[in-house]
Amino acid sequence: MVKTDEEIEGAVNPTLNPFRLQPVEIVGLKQVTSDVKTYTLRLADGSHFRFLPGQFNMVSVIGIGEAAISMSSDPDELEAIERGTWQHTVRQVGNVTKALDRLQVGDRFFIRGPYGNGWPPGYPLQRVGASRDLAVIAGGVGLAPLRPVVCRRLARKTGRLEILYGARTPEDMLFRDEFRTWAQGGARLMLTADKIADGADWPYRVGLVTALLDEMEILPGQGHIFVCGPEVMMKSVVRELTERGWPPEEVFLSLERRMECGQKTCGRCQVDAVYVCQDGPVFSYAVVKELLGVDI
Amino acid sequence: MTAQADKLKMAVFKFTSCSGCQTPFLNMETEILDLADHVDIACFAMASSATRPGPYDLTFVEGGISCEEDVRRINMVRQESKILVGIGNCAVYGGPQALRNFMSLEDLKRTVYPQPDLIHCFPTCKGIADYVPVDGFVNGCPVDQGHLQDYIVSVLLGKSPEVSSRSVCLECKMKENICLIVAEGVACMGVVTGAGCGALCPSFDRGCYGCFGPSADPNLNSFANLCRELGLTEDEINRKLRCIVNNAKAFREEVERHVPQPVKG
Amino acid sequence: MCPSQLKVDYLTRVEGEGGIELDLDEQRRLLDARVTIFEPPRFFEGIVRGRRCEEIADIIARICGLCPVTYQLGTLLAIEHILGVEVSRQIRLLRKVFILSQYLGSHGIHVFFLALPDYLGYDNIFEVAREHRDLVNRGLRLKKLGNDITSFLGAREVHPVTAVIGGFTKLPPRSMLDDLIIQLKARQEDAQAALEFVARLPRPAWVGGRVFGALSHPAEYGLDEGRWCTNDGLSLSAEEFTGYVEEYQVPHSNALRCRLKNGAHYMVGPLARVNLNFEQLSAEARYAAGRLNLCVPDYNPFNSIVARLLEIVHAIETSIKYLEEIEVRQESLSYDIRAGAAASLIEAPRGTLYHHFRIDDRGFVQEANIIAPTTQNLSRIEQDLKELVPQIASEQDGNIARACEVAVRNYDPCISCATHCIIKSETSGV
Amino acid sequence: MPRKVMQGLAGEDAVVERTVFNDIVTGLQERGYTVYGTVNEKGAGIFRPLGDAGEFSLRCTGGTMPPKDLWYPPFETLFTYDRQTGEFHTDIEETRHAVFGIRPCDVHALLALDEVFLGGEYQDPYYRARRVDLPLIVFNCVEAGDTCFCSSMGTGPGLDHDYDLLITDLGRSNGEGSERFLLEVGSSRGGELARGLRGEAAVDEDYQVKKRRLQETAAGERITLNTGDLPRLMHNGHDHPYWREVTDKCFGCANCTSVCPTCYCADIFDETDFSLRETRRKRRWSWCFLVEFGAVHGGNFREERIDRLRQFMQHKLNFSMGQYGFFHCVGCGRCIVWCPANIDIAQTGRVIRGDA
Ligand SMILES: Cc1cc2nc3c(=O)[nH]c(=O)nc-3n(C[C@H](O)[C@H](O)[C@H](O)COP(=O)(O)OP(=O)(O)OC[C@H]3O[C@@H](n4cnc5c(N)ncnc54)[C@H](O)[C@@H]3O)c2cc1C
Ligand code: SF4
Ligand code: SF4
Ligand code: SF4
Repeated sequence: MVKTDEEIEGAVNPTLNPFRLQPVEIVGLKQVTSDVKTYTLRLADGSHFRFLPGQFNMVSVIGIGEAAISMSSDPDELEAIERGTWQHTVRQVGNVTKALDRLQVGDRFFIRGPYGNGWPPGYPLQRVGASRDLAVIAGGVGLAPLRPVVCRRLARKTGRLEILYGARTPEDMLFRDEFRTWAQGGARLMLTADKIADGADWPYRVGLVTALLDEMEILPGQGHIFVCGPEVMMKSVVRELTERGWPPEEVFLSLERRMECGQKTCGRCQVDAVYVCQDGPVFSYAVVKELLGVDI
Repeated sequence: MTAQADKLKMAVFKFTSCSGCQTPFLNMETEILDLADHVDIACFAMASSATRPGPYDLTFVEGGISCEEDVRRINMVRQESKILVGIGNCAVYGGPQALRNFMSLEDLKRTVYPQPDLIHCFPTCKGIADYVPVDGFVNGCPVDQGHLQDYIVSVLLGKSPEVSSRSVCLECKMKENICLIVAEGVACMGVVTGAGCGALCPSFDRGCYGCFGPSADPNLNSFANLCRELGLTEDEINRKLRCIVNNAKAFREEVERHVPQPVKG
Repeated sequence: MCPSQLKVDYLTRVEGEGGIELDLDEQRRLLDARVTIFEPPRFFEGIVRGRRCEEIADIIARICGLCPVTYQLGTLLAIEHILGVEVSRQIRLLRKVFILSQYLGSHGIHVFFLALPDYLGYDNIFEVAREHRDLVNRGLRLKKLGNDITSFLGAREVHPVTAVIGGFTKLPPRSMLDDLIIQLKARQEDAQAALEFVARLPRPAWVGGRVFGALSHPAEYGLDEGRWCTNDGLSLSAEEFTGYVEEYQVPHSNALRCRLKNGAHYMVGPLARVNLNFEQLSAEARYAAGRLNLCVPDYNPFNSIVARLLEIVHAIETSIKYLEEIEVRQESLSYDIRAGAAASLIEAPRGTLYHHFRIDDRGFVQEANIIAPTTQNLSRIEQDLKELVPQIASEQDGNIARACEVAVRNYDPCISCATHCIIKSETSGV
Repeated sequence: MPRKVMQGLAGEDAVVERTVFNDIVTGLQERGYTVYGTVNEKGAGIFRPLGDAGEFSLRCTGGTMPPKDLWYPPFETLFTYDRQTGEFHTDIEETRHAVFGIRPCDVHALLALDEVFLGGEYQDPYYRARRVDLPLIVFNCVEAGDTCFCSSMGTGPGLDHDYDLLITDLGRSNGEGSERFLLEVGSSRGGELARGLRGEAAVDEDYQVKKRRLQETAAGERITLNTGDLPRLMHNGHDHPYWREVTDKCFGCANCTSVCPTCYCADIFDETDFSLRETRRKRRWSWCFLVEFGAVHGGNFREERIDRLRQFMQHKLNFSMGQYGFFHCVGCGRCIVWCPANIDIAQTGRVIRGDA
């Protein structure tokens, strides 16, 4: 714990300021739902931006502030690598996200990152459970950080992939135009909406995402489950998964907390002894259920 | 001043108040000329004879609502304003004159006027949010000039202005003042008062008297107990909570817990 | 009902909410002129009843956001009279500096923001700044100086927090007074230059009221000590004030007004003070007046703006003198509560301000009476309108209205002050 | 025992008199440091820049506010952005502060912050710039303050590492004679400072006296907290009814966290000037007691005051152990002194662990 001056000096590369921002340019924009947009981005200096599925950036609109936003595209997609692009899918809820909403193709903003551990924690995706089955369970905008996983799995075609996705209404679902491709690629897609308009054409379920759990074919012991969504939703999901015999070590959750630095120094995202920004945002349920201050 | 499309069209209106919260606009000294670069002051009766009609992008309202005419005007102002911001104790809570809310209007009229029957006003003075929807507030009695500037800058940039739950205590600590409660046994209201003034009173050796209103989650029950421990009578505690800012919910409710409510019309 | 009515619905560049109504007949002869006040009453005299005498200065300060210092000090002076508190010389001097800082701030606002645009034909200070940036900067600096001193002694410009019975909660160290002196000296030139500019501005020639009232003191320019004198021979102590000055109501308006019991409508404020106390102005101010050929008594209310600048010059010089004298010894404030009643008079920027309180033996206020300067000026203002309008009756309505507004503004009326107890007037429907 | 009296030390441990304090302060100032020390204001110690050591007050223990702002200021600018040109400007200034009279608990607090800002994957260059050149002249505590419990937390009253110079008041020999202080040199920088000072070479007995005085101080601490197994016990006691009892008194004013030498939480925010020419990204202290601290869009993870109060105390007495391997409470007692509601973290710890 004790550091000499020399150690402090030696440990730091003074040219690397972790608060330094990188300018990015919007090369593509897509309205996903009425209040969600996907931004296709490129670093303004042309260099390649590397990240892991499940990681996030601190996105800056200067004068407004910063917000934590996950990468929503597949980091290994060849075309994107060639062009040096990646995507963020953002729901407008507040200052920064609304400021992003005002931007157009060709506009610039800033990022720093990537931050966090990714799915599942500590491992590149292809190494863990590559041959095992995977179920992803998402609520609302929580599908954004899971999309890289879905794309990755479909490209690798290893093991079964089940997607359980719920949103408030069918119109609030992200990536609806990709569902067909996902299904054709071999994913089993199970959808549910909390409520639907009278007389709407909705061949799927109505109700909470937990209602889909009975339809799952992947069984405990056969693979992993990745969950992302509002905390209450994750809470009921893991409760039911546990009842169905899923071991806590095989279920991974992406937690949301307030973040200001992403570097374990601002203290905002601490829960119990972990920092969600760096030790997470992805944790196994085995870890989460022991944490004081998380109601899951 | 001439209107310009890219400028923020701003207005300032006064209701029942002392003008102390408009004065900071005039006290912006050189900044006020900066202000004129981005902001088109379309209506500010105290500063300019040229008043142009709404709609306004940003309207600051000083003063509480205490009569029919106030109600008519605040509705009109609301209609004409995209963003309506109440500034100061009067607009937020009703101001010092809201002390009358806890008294009998008839008694007051008789006390002050030879012909009480000629007076027409409400028995209460209340904040503007009791009458119209409000987009934001700036606290203080008076408001701090810097907060008004921040508000304008935030609106110009397109973000919601900061709302902090800091207490006056934190401003004291940042100034390294010695705590009056701990060191001198003064029943300072800083612990239940929202920050914003820069801990003025404690910096000048007197206990905070709460002019920025209650903090975000004030523990008034504990404050009343603290006062009791420091030897204050119930009446003294009540007068503390019913002074400059008297009609804020948290202060009002704490007093109501202590005393049987006087009957009021 | 009168055949035609000319109205200024909402007076601008004054403090508070008021208007003007002129009734004219077919020949455009003026039948009546009224200053209407639609600010609702705030009952300050009522709401301080039942409160401890220590608490009320903070509440009463909230009568006016432009001159809270004089309200606070006026209250404290009256309470100190009741309790028999003798304040030390250093406190008396600091208080005078405190009051003078309010003059700088309040006059600064009135001269530059409210009045000057009239004399230059603009609507507001921003337009003035385009042509006369230098002058406006001088004005802003003078006002800032006033604000800085107020907040230096009182912690903030509006509703300061340090003035208490017997003195201040905390006294500044001597070294900081020296800093203030430096700041004051640095602004002397601005004050002189602004005075010069304004004194040379064309102003309407006009003879207004001939009765003036102000606190006067043989040894100093009346601020918070002395007797209230008029140029027609009254010389009153604070206690005697209400024996000779009466508040009354007029049929056409419900607002309280004041007049001398002999029936005279009188004027208070800077012009009144300069007229009555010219000899006590600082040497610089008197010298400047001579250089600029200003003579007293001056009956033209349009010259009030010059009187304000003379007071600004005076305030700076006098503050320097007082600050140099103060030694700063920490003193403890202690007093005993006792029952009684007393009045005080203080010269607010806008004129004489009267306070009267009665407290019981536990220090609770039983009775309060406050007469604000604007209350006293109101009938004089209406009188001016009545004399002014016939002379310009042939002009277009807009010009008449504008001229009336300027005439009202000469008095720097402070409607919030007036309405701490003024009754809402009935605006007649047309 | 024979002693070697020296006109000028060569940079070794020695016994000195109070007069050398001034030489040390001057020595630091001559080397370009701004020297901070506790000055007595209204009976409480406040770290202020010292003109000379005469202003320094030995009597106050830790000081009202910790000297934390010297390495972690309450406000700082991370960078400035010119809104017209789109250029960034970062100004990281290496400060040259020295602390004269910092206490062992505060040194431990500094080491805790080192771990936060420099010990992880990201190194904070702003902190580092203030930390690299920071001479610490430490005073061991020979008198416990009313609310000190450093010996419980293992952070005092004596220090045996991370000082440049360490000074222990040895008292007057046999209650008579002049005051004597043991001056220990802990670094080459400290050696430099000690060189040339007047003093006598330290002998065994001096170290014995020091040891005894520190033991007496530790024994004199009125507050104690058994830290054995504390994190686990705190974990288990998360729903203890005592939390409610304390919360009912707590104002949520954050005085406790604002005087804590190890609290490091922050806001990062943008500030734009009135003319809209520049935006400064700033960092400022924040505290888990603020209502908005745990608020995100649509909710607050610490909605209730009890959650916020628990976060503070759990962080100090439990979570920090999991995060960094040691307690972030260094037992300085400041939060106890300055809590207007008389809330006592050590007392809470004792109750939750079952000792009280
Ligand atoms: C690891 C992580 C990944 C995320 N990924 C996405 C994503 O891919 N798409 C998406 O739309 N949203 C995502 N969010 C949520 C997103 O960060 C918030 O909606 C966003 O911060 C709101 O910022 P704002 O300025 O628009 O809102 P405001 O409410 O104006 O925010 C004000 C401040 O509150 C903070 N804040 C508010 N809500 C949150 C929050 N939920 N999390 C952290 N800080 C918050 C911000 O730091 C901001 O400074 C993610 C959050 C986290 C923690
Ligand atoms: S100082 Fe005391 S009252 Fe204030 S937040 Fe801390 S524990 Fe609560
Ligand atoms: S928690 Fe309290 S006693 Fe512990 S280090 Fe912080 S301020 Fe000191
Ligand atoms: S979480 Fe609370 S106790 Fe911990 S460092 Fe942050 S502010 Fe201090």
